[in-house]
Amino acid sequence: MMIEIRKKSFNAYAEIKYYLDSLNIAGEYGATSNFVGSMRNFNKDKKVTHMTLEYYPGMTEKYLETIAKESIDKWMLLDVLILHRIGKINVGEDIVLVATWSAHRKDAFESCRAIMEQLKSGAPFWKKEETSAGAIWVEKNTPGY
Amino acid sequence: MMIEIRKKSFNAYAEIKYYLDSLNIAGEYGATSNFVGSMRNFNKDKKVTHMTLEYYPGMTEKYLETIAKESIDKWMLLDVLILHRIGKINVGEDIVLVATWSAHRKDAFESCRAIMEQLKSGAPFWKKEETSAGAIWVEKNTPGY
Amino acid sequence: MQVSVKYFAGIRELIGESNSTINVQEGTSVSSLWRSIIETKNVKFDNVKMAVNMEYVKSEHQLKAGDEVAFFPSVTGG
Amino acid sequence: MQVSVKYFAGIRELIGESNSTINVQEGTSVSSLWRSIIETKNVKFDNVKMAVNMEYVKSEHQLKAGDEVAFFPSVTGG
Repeated sequence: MMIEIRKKSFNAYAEIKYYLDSLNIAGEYGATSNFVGSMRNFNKDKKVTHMTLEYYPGMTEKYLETIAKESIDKWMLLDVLILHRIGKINVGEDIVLVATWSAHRKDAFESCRAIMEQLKSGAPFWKKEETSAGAIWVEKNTPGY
Repeated sequence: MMIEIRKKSFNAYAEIKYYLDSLNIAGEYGATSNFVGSMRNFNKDKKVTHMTLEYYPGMTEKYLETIAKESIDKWMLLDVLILHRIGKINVGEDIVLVATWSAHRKDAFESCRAIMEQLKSGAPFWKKEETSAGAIWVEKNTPGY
Repeated sequence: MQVSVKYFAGIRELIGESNSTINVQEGTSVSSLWRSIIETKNVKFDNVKMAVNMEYVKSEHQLKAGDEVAFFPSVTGG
Repeated sequence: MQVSVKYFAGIRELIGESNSTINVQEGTSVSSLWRSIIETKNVKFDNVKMAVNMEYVKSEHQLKAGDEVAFFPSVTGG
């Protein structure tokens, strides 16, 4: 299990590959589900140029660790990776990556999605977008189920 | 949209990255959902060493194209990638990769899962496993919802 | 009239060939073609899947001259 | 007794500082601390989230000496 808050930009696929290679679980997992959240150039019809992501050092990591551990127990996962950007983020860059490894696809799919929903609804991160209408704090994440 | 049946082994993450780089949609998508199916070293308690995947040239591609196109319409996807191995596959190798790109996570998650379920239930592929109990055709895929 | 027939996976092994050209009567259904094949070969297979011209069809689907007919077991990809 | 208080995002900007140490009475609830803060600063913020020692708490949660209290808006990560 790895939880990381990253200040520098990352490529989601290089990160998953690198982490998976370190695990040595080939042959044990049959299903991997990944979600990658990336920065769009618009939000509710406003043009966005970049944004700044703030977090709560200590609580954010703790919160993510809790949801990862609970998912491992609930879905019998072999492993979980959560990686989240902070700081200045440009359009097109990856913001979040969640990967879950399991024997079966149902567990992989469901756990990956549940982790994302919990992250969106509770993990202490805040986005301030630089838009054509000035800098504004994003108000609320919408539930994705 | 890309549908490919591949005889040689592939690394799922290198493939997604390579395909995504060719798309030029950075800033348009906010959500990517990927599923990777990989070969396990056991199936129903039998040890598996490798397997052979047979397909129906022509019909398999046609079937996958249809489910990909229907998904693009249904979930308003920006793009879809489906890559599937055939031939001899060793333990730990990737068998299938599905990637969907969308503005929002609900669409990405749901479409990726739906494509996998349709692929599992209808795409003309057949697995023959080499197990400790001899070579046997896998009988049936179990629904994963 | 003639149709071309393909067999896959366990059914290919059961029939002992991967394809053949078969003479059928006008209006023959895909399932009656299957019954005549397994009677001729004296074999048995439960839960066969049928496709005509690369589309799944129901057992009562009527064949036309030149059709490509396929018989195969439940699929197990992914 | 003393508690340390942290503010994040829009609330940090509203309050004008990111953290402070505040004296509160024994048994003060986290929401009454918040009310006294916004009254002192003469500001208003709907739907504040509250955490004590890095765990979400309900508004009636009672503070203890040395607690780390955090006030922040709805989260918007991912």
